[in-house]
Amino acid sequence: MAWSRRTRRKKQQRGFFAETAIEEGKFAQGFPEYGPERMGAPVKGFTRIDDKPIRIHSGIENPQVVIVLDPTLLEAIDVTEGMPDDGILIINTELSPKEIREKFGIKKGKIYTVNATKIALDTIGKPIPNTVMLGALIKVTGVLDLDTLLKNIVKKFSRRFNEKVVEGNVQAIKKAFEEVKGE
Amino acid sequence: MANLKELSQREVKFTAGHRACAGCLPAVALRQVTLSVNYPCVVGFATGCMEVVSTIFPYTAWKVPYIHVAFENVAAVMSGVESAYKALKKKGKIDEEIKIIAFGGDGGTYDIGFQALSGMAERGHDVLYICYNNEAYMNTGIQRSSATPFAAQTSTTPVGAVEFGKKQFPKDLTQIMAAHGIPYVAQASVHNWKDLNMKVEKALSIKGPKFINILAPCTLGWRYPAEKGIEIAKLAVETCVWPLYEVENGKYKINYKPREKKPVVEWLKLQGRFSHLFKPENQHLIDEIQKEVDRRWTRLLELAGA
Amino acid sequence: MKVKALTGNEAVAEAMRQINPDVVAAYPITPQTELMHKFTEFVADGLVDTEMILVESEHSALSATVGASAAGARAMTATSSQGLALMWEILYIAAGLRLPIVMAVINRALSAPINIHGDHSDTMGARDSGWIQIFSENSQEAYDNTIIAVRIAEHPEILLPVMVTMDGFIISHTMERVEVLDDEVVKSFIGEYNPKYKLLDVKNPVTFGPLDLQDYYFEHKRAQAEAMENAYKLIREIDEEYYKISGRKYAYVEPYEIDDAETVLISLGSTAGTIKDVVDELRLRGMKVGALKIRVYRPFPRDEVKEYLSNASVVGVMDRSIAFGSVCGPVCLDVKAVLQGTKMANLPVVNYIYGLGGRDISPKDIEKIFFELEKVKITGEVPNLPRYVGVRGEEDYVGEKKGFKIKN
Amino acid sequence: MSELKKWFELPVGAVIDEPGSAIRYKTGSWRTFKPVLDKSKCNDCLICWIYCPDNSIIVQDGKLVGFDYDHCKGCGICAEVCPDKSKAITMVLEHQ
Repeated sequence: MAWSRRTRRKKQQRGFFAETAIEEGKFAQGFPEYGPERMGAPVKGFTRIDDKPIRIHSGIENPQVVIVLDPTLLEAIDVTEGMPDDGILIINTELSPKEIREKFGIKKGKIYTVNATKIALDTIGKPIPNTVMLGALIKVTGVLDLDTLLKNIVKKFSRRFNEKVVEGNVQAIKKAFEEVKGE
Repeated sequence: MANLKELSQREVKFTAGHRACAGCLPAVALRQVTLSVNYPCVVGFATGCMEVVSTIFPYTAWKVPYIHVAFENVAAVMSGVESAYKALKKKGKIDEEIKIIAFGGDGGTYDIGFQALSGMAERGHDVLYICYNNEAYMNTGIQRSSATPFAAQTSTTPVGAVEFGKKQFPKDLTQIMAAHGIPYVAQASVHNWKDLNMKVEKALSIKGPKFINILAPCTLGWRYPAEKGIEIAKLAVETCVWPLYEVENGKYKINYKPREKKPVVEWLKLQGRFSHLFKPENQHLIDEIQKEVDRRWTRLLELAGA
Repeated sequence: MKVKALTGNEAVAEAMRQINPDVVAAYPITPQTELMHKFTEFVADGLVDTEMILVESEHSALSATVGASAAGARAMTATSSQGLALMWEILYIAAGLRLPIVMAVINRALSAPINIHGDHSDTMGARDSGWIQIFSENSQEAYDNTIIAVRIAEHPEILLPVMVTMDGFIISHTMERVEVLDDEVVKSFIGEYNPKYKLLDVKNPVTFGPLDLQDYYFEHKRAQAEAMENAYKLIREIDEEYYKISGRKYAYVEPYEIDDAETVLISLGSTAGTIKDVVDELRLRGMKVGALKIRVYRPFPRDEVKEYLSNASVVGVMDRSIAFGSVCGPVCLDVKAVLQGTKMANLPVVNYIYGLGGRDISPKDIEKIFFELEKVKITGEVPNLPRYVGVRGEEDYVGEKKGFKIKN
Repeated sequence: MSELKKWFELPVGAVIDEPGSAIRYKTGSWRTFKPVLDKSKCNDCLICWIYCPDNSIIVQDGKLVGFDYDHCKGCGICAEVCPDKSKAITMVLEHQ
């Protein structure tokens, strides 16, 4: 499950992870939580991945992995709600996992952090951490193959963006893959 | 432009055996329009008098392809027919040149069908839309429409102890259609077959959405003897209640300017729906009508730069 | 065959690209919008030959589709909720004129209050309008059903419009694995459309949509009823043909673990998948439960429903809409009607109204339903009114423990 | 009038596949007055023809030859619009 703020491009929030999983031959579901809220509102996106067909079509109440794209959300929302004790929390922040745990009094799960916004600024030139976080997610969970994801990003982004933006995104994901830190 | 001899030799598209009232001028309008269409065509109808009387199963007065779907949507239906025509032509499944024509009464055009008509015009479909305007909902029993004249009696604007008939002047739909900026808009009358024939022929020679508003008196609703309809239609034009004009690519042209503009009372007095106006206490209503007719006519002269 | 990651909306748009309809008319409404975004991209890229009509209302969307279809073109549209409600008048006309239009309906709740999320109120309101209705459990089915629907609609002995539905957001906006057929395979499966009567056949003029009086209307409606009967007979054959090109087998209903099931839960759409997971879970715990998914809702699969319930001891029917003032929800009414007069007439049937306005239905909710049905089986006490699942305050009402008063 | 058909004998979707079949429906019985032509006064201007709602003025090769009494409803427009100088059409009571 991913927490973020609503942007104009709803698609990216659910898209690439589930899409890449499917292209790797897995079964996956990616779906956002929809509301009438406009840009800036906190919003959730969900992904399920499995080796066998996924038949369930209800919301995710007990996410094994929670990603937080905007650290300011931690102040307002208990992002670990429903997460099992051995769940994984990946946060876009300049703080370390230890600092986050102390600052927000998080009791459960394993925390990982990566400064995705900075990476995005350095590589893409814009503070959009969405795709960057995928690098961290892959590293931490090992669910998907990094190369497949990158190939998919290049394929999809090339339609809409110029080469520089595409390459920036690829670099960003690689960087996040390398830089994500655990406890 | 064809003369009557030529027209009389054309194939009839709209036959006898329809069940319109004796002396029905909307039926005359349909005959005149369809005789002017010298192409293969598909016609669509909004629900209304002419739809009902011309296609009572298992009989149809139509010798050309015809469709009726509902009251408010003939413009949308014919948008679909026109798009199908384009698609099938592109695929080489059709090679003839086919004209798409939509018909609606004033209820189906001015009122309930207005949104669909406006949409069709805005999207630029190559359709000729013809409104046969008999100034009320005649099919359902003479209720007022937004085309009904001021002070006219209808079933829903009866004259009573405190009411004098319809309280509003009619919506000027021809002007509204002109404001859509479509290539051709015109007003015609069933009494002037030559003018009407010219307008239909011209409209069909132009690509894109076209709108012609034809005044077609109704013996039942306007309450006059069946044989008098043509004279009444003519008087509507002579009094400038219903000017004949065209707007071609935004340019206004008045097709007929009466040498001597007749007072509106001459038109009113022949129709039972206005009979209450001739009580002395209602003279002011006639004056109001005259004033509005004059205002609209002056405005039209300005638009036409005449 | 290719595997793609597609949302339900994208899957139907993909099917429409392969169908390559002559005319598509549409008006935006959430959650149908993304379907048309995707399809208009295909138009913009020249990947389809379609004449796209971007109309000014859903009423005109269906009207234009009717016009195009009567003209002799293959015509499609898509809508949701209020849009379908606005089409209501033309739904009956499309069916009465026997025009083989295929329309995607992205199920969404009806106002008031306004709500953009998934439930079946919209489609259920149109259930007796003369359209064939096929419900899709997931994106794959939405894709497959759309292609199959073209063949069903255009079958000369059927000639009826078809709605292919999927649950708004739950399917329409969920990206899933979809196996997409090759373009050529779809093309040859659907074939060319060449109706007997078409407006644009100016050499053989016909009149569509005449006025019927007391002497003919009834005969025409009787013929229309027969077309629905034909659909009930023939959909099977078309599904079978589709199986041959796709390897995916579809039927009017889909039974799940039903052979020895004493408790059977009936549902439509996306919930059917969640129920399957719960059935597996409960079976592990030794409960004899099963499920029945209704895929073709109109014509109602009366024989199949009867057949699959013949061994059941208790039945639950899930309705994602309310039939106000009726004795139960629409699906439950149909199920009860087919049991009536058979030896199963006394089979306990409990109606569950759930998920209105997109309210999530979780495996836990479904478990609870199965447990309640077990209780009904044992006690024989059958609630005669619908049970409302997941509504706050409902426990108080059912238990009548606390005095409650409706505030007005 | 044709015999009423059974439901399975009708064309699909209530279409009418016989164009102009209304011609078989006779509206002539609606008449109270009927038009009568004095051909000696008629100059074939065809004004009556263009204003007839029921397509009931029979014209052959540009000449007015009579009325289609099977369909003429007797509205009297033809007599009314017949130019003053000719007045070739008059309306008379149907059974006189």
